[in-house]
Amino acid sequence: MRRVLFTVLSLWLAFGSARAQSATQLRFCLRSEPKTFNPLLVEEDSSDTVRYLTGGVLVRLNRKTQKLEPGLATDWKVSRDGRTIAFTLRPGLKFSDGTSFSAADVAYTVQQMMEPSLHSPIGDTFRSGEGATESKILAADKVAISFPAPVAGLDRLFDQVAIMSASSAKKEMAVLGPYYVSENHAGSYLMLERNPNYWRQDAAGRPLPYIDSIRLDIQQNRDLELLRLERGEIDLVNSIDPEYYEKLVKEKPALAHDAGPSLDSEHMWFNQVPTAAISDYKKAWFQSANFRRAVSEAINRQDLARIAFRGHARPAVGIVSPANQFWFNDKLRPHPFDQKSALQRLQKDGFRLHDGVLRDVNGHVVEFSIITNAGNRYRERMATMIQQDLAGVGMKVNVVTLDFPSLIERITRTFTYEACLLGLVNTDLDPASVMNVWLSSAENHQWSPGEKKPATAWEAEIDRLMRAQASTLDDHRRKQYFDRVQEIAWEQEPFIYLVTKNALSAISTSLSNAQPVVLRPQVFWNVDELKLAPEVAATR
Amino acid sequence: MQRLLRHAALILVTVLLGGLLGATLVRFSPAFGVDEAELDPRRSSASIESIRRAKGEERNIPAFYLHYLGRMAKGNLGTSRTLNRPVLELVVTRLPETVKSVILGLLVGWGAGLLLAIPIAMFRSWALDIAASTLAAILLCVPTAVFALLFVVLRTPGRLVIALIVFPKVFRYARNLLVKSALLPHVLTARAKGLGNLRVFARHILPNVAPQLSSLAGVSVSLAFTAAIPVEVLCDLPGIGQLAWKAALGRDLYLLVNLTMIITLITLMANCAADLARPQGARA
Amino acid sequence: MADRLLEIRISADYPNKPAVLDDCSLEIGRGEIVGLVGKSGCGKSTLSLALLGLLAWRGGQVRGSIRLNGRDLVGLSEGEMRKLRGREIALVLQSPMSALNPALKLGTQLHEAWKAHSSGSSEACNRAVGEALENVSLPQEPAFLQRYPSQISVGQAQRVLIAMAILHRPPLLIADEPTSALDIITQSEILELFSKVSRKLAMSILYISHDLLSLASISQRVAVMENGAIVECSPTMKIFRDPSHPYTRQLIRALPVIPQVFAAPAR
Amino acid sequence: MRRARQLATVFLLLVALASAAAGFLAPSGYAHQFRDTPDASPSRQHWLGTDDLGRDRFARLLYGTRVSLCLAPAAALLSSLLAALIGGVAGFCGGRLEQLVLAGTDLFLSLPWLFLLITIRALLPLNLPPVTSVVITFMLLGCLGWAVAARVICSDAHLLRNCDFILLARASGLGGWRLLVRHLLPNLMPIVYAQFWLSIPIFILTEANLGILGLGVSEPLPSWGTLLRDLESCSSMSHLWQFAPLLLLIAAVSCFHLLVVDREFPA
Repeated sequence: MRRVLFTVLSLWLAFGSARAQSATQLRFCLRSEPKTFNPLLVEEDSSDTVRYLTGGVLVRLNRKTQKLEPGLATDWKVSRDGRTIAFTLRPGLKFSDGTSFSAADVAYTVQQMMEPSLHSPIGDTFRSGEGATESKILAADKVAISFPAPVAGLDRLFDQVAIMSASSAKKEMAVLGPYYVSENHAGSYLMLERNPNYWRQDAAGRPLPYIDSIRLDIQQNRDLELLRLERGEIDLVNSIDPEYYEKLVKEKPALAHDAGPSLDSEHMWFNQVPTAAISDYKKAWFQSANFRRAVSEAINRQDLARIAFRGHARPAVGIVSPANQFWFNDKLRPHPFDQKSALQRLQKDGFRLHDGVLRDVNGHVVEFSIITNAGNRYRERMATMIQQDLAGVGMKVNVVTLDFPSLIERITRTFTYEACLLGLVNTDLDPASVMNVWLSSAENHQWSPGEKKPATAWEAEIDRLMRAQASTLDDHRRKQYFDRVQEIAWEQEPFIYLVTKNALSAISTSLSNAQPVVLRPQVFWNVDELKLAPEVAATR
Repeated sequence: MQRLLRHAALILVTVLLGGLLGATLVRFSPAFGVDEAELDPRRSSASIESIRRAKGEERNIPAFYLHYLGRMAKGNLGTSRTLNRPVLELVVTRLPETVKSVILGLLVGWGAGLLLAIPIAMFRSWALDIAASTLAAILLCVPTAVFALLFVVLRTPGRLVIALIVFPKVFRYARNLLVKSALLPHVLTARAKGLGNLRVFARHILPNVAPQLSSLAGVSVSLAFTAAIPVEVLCDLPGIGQLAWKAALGRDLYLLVNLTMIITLITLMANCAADLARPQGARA
Repeated sequence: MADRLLEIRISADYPNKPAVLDDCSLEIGRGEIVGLVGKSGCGKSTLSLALLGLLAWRGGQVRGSIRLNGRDLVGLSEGEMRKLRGREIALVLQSPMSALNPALKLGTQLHEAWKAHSSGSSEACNRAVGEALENVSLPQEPAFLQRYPSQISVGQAQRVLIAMAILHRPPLLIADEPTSALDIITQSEILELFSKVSRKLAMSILYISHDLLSLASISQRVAVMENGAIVECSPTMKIFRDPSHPYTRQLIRALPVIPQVFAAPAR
Repeated sequence: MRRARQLATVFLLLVALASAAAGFLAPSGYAHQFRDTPDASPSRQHWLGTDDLGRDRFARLLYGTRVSLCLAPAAALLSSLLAALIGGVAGFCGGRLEQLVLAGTDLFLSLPWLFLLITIRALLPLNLPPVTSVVITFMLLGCLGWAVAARVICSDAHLLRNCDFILLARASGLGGWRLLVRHLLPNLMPIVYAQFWLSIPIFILTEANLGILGLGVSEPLPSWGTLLRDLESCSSMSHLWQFAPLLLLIAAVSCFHLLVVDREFPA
C-alpha cells in the first residue's frame, strides 16, 4: 500500500515539476487595484498597466526609439486635411477568445470611444471640434475614420486605443494584446495568461510572447515591494523612489537601473484666479511676472535635486522634459539660482527688503502659503526647502499639506489657496496632450482655469500658438510653434518648473531582454520580447 | 431573553444612528464629490463638467440615508466610487483578512498575556513578574503606528502588531486581577485544606475572575479592530482597515457609511457579549 | 507540659517593612485550647498564616522554627507543606461568607477538602463528610449540600468551615477570629462548638481573637501578643487574677465586666 | 514603587527643562537646513546627526519634546474637564439621562474620527503659523477624547450617588446643585485627577500615531509624531541614533504611567 502511494506521489511530483519547467511566469506589483478593465475608461496607472499588457492597438509607439511601428494595422495614412486616417489591417487575426478581428471591430471601438456619455479620457484627446466622428469600413481589412476637425498627431493617439470586439460575448475581456486576464482576485492579485491568438512572432518565427503568464500582485507598500524583489519573489519594479534606488545600489547594484530624466516634472504655481478669495495685494504679486521670476530665481533647484531626490533628478527647464527628444526646445536652460537677481527683479515692482523681511510697495509683509498633497515625501521636502530658500529673500512661506481631495477642491473649485506644489505625469510625447493645460479657456489651465478670454497678452499668444500647432500637420512647423510656447512659458513662469525626475527602475537579473526607458511603461514596454532565465523558470 | 432583546435593539439603533452621523460627516466634509480624474490633462472641459455633475448626487442627506436603508434591506449596499465596485463585494473580500489579523492578534496577545500572568499569580515568581511587567509597560508606550513601521523595516508579519497591542493590556489586567484573587479568603481556605496549585487555580480562582476577564475580552476585541486601521495602512494588508482609510481619503460615501456601521456593530457586539457574560447587577 | 504538640519560635516580615513577628515563641499541648489575644495589627493573623506555610503567598518570609510533633515545618517544601495542610493543621477564617468560594456548592467544597488527602471511595467520602457535619450540628441531607454559600446563614457557613477543617481530624486547628463577624447568640454557639469538637476529637486549637472575654470562656491558657511577640502566656485563671505584663493589665482593665470571670473562668 | 515614582518625576522634569532650554542647548534651531550634510551621522556639531534635509536631529528632538510635553497635558485637561462635566452629571442624575449619555458615548466612540481629523485639518486657514495649527489639533483631540473617561466618571458618580453620606446630606435637606458642588464634586476629584494623568500618555501616543500617518504638525515644526515618521525612511537598523525619539517617547510615556495611580480595570 505504502509503495503504491509512494509511486503515485513521485509520479505526481515528476509531472508537477515537468509542468513547472515548461511554464514561465513573470511577476510584479501593481500599486492599487485596477479600477476598470474597459480600455476606453482607463485613468490610473494600474488599469493602464493592464491595458498595455492585454490591449491590441492599431499602431504602437516604440518606447525606445519614440517612433511609430505597425500593430494590428500594417499600414496607415493620415489625410492631407488631418481629419481622416485610413488603416490597413493585418488579415486573419483573432481575439483571445477566438472571435475573429475585422474592420468592424475598429469602427465599433471608435464609435464607443467617441460616445459622449461614456466620458472616455482617451476619447477626449480626439475631440477637436463639434460634430460626429465617422468610421467607414472600406473592406474587411480597411477602415477610414473621419473626425469633425483636424486632430494633431492623429496617428500617435491610436497608440492608446485598445481595440475591443464588436461581437464577442466576453466584451472587453476579449483582447488582441499579448496577454489576457484569466483570474481576478480582487484586492490581492491578477493573473494574466499568454494570448494564444497574439499576432506577433519573433525573427525565428516563434510566436510571442515568450513568457507564459504574468502575475500582478496588488501591493501598495514600496518597502515590501522592494523586499520581495530582493528575495526574488517578483521580477521587476517599474518605477522606484530615489531612496529605495540608493538602497538597492548599496545592496544589489545589478538590479538598479537609472534611465535618465523622465517625462515627469514637479512644479509650483501661484493662484492667479481673478475671483479667488485672497487679498487683492497678494493677487497683484502673483500676477506680476517679476514676482514669479524672482521666486523662481530664489529657489535653489540644484539643491532640490541633490537633497530631496538624492541626486536622481535634475533642475527642470520647462513644459517639456529633455527626455522628449523631438519636442524639447534645446535653446532653453533651467533658471539659475541667483538671489541677487531675484531681489533686483522684486525692486522693479517696488518690493523692499528690510531686516530680513520683504515688504511690497504698500508695506504689506510678503507671506504666502504653499499647499501640497500630504503623504508625498518628496513634495513635502521640496516645499520645506523652498521655505528656507525664499526666507533668503525675505519671504515668509507656510507649508500646508492637505489630503488629495481637499487639495483638488481648492485648486479646481474654491480657489482658496495661494501657491500649490504638484507634479505632472506625462504619458504622451505630443503637445496635443497638453492642450487642456495651456489653452486659457481650459479647466486644467491651473493658475487661472476657464478664462473667458485670455487675461494677458502672453496667454493670448500661447492660445494662438497652441491652436496653430494643433491645426498644422507638418511636425516641423508644429515644433516651431511649440518651441515658442515653451519660450513664453519660460519667460513668464505661470508654472515654476522645479525638477525633472529620473526614471528609476529595478529589474531582476533573471529577466533578459529588458531595456528600461523613460516612457511609460518603463520596464515592460517590450513585454512580448522579455524572457525569463531557465533556472528561475524551473523553480516556479 | 428580554435583556438580550433590549441589548439587540439598542445596538441596532446605535448602529443606524452611527451610520447616519457618518454619512452626514462625509457629506459635509470639504472636498466631497471631488475626483482625481479632474486633473487629467487629457480631459476636456465638457467631460470634467459631467464628472462633477455625476459626483454631485447625494446632496440631500436624510433622503440619501432613507433611500440607502431601503436598498440595504434588499441586500444592496451601494457602490464604492473610489474603487468602482459594489461595497458588499469589497467588504466580503476584505473582511476575512481583517478578521484573520484580529483573531491571530487576539490569540497571540491573550495567550502570551495569560501564560505570563498565571505563573506570576500562582508561583509568586518575582523575577518573572518584574521582567514581564517591564516588557508590558514598554509595549504600552509604543504607538501602534511605530510598531507597524518597525515591523515593515524588520520584515515581520504585520498582523502580529495587533498581538503586541493586546498583550500588555491583557497581561497587566490579568496579572493584577489574578494576584488580587489569589489573596482572597476563600482561596486561603482552599489552600489551608491542602489543595494543590492547579486545583486552587482551576476551581477557586478562575471561575471567580472569569466574568471580569470576559469583559476584558470584549474591550480587547474593539481594541484590536481599532489597531487594525494603522496596521493595515502601514503594513499593506488588504483588510477593511485599509479600506476605511482609502474611503476616508477618497470621500467615498457608501463605503465609509457601511464600514462605520460594521465597525460600530462589531465593537458594540463585543461589549454587549461581555456585558451579558457578567452576572446581572454586578455592573457598576 | 510534657506532651507538646507544637513549639514555635519564629520571626516573620514582609519585604521593605519592619518585622511583623519578632522572635515570637509559643507552645501548645495536645488537646489544649490556647487563646491568642492582642489588638488588631499586632501580628496574630501573620502567625496563623506562618503556621500553615501560607505566608509566602502574601509575600512574607519566615525565620525560626515551627515544631509540630517534633518535626520542623519551616524548611519544608511547598509540596510537603501542602500535604500537612488540612490533615495536620486546619484553618478557620474570620468571615465565613468570603472564606467559602461563592461559585461552588457546599458539597463540592467539602468533598474537595476530603479528596485533597484521601483517595478513598465516594462512599467513604460521603461518610466522612456526614460525620463532620454531624459534629458541627448541621443537617446531613443532600439538599443542604446542593446549596451555594449565598443560600445559607452566616452561622451555618461558619459551621461548614469548621466541618471542613475537622474533616481529616487534624491534631491542630487554627481559628483566626472565627466569631468576630457573627451576632452574639451565634457567637456563643460557635464557641460551644469549638470546645465540644476539641474534647470529642482530642484536637488542639489555637484560638485567635481580640475579644478577651469570648476567648477566656473556652481556652485553658491565654497568650498575649504585643508588637509581634508573646509578652505573657499563662493559664486563663492566672491572666485574670494576676496579670504580670502591663499590656495584659491594660487589656483586663478595659473589660466591662470582670466579676463573673473571676468566679468561673472556665467551665 | 515610591522610589520609581520619584525617579520618573525627576526624569520628566529633566526632559521638560532640557526642552525649555532648547534654544540654549541646540543653537542651530529646528528648521535650519545644513544642506552640505544631509543624513549625517552623529558628530560633535550634530549630536544625533542630521535628517534628510540636513536639519539637526538633536534640536528637532528638543523642540519636538516641547510641543508634545506642553500640549498633551493641555488636551488631557480639556478632555478630563469635559468628561467630568458630562459623566458626573449623567452619573449623578442617573436614570434615563445616564442611559442616554452612555449610549451617546458608545455612538461617539464608533464614529470615524480619523476622517473628522483629516477634514478639519483641510478646513483650517492656510496661513496659520505651525504653532497655532498644532494647538488646534491638540485641542481637537482633547474635545474628542472625553468619551472613555466620561464612562469611568459616570460609573463612579453613580456609585457615589448611593453612598451613605449623600443620603445623609439629602436627609439634612440639601439638594440639587448644592449637593453636586459640595458633596459630589470633591469626591469625584480624585478620579478626574487620575483620568487626567491617565490621558496625558494617551494624547502623546495619539499625536504620534497621527504624525506617522501624516496628519500631524506641519513643517518645519517638529513633534514626536513627525520625528517618528522619519523611521519610515530608515529601512535598516544601522543608524541606531535615529531611534532616539522613540526611546525618549517610551521613557517619557512610561514615566507618566508610573505617576498614574494604578487603576487598571477597564471602564
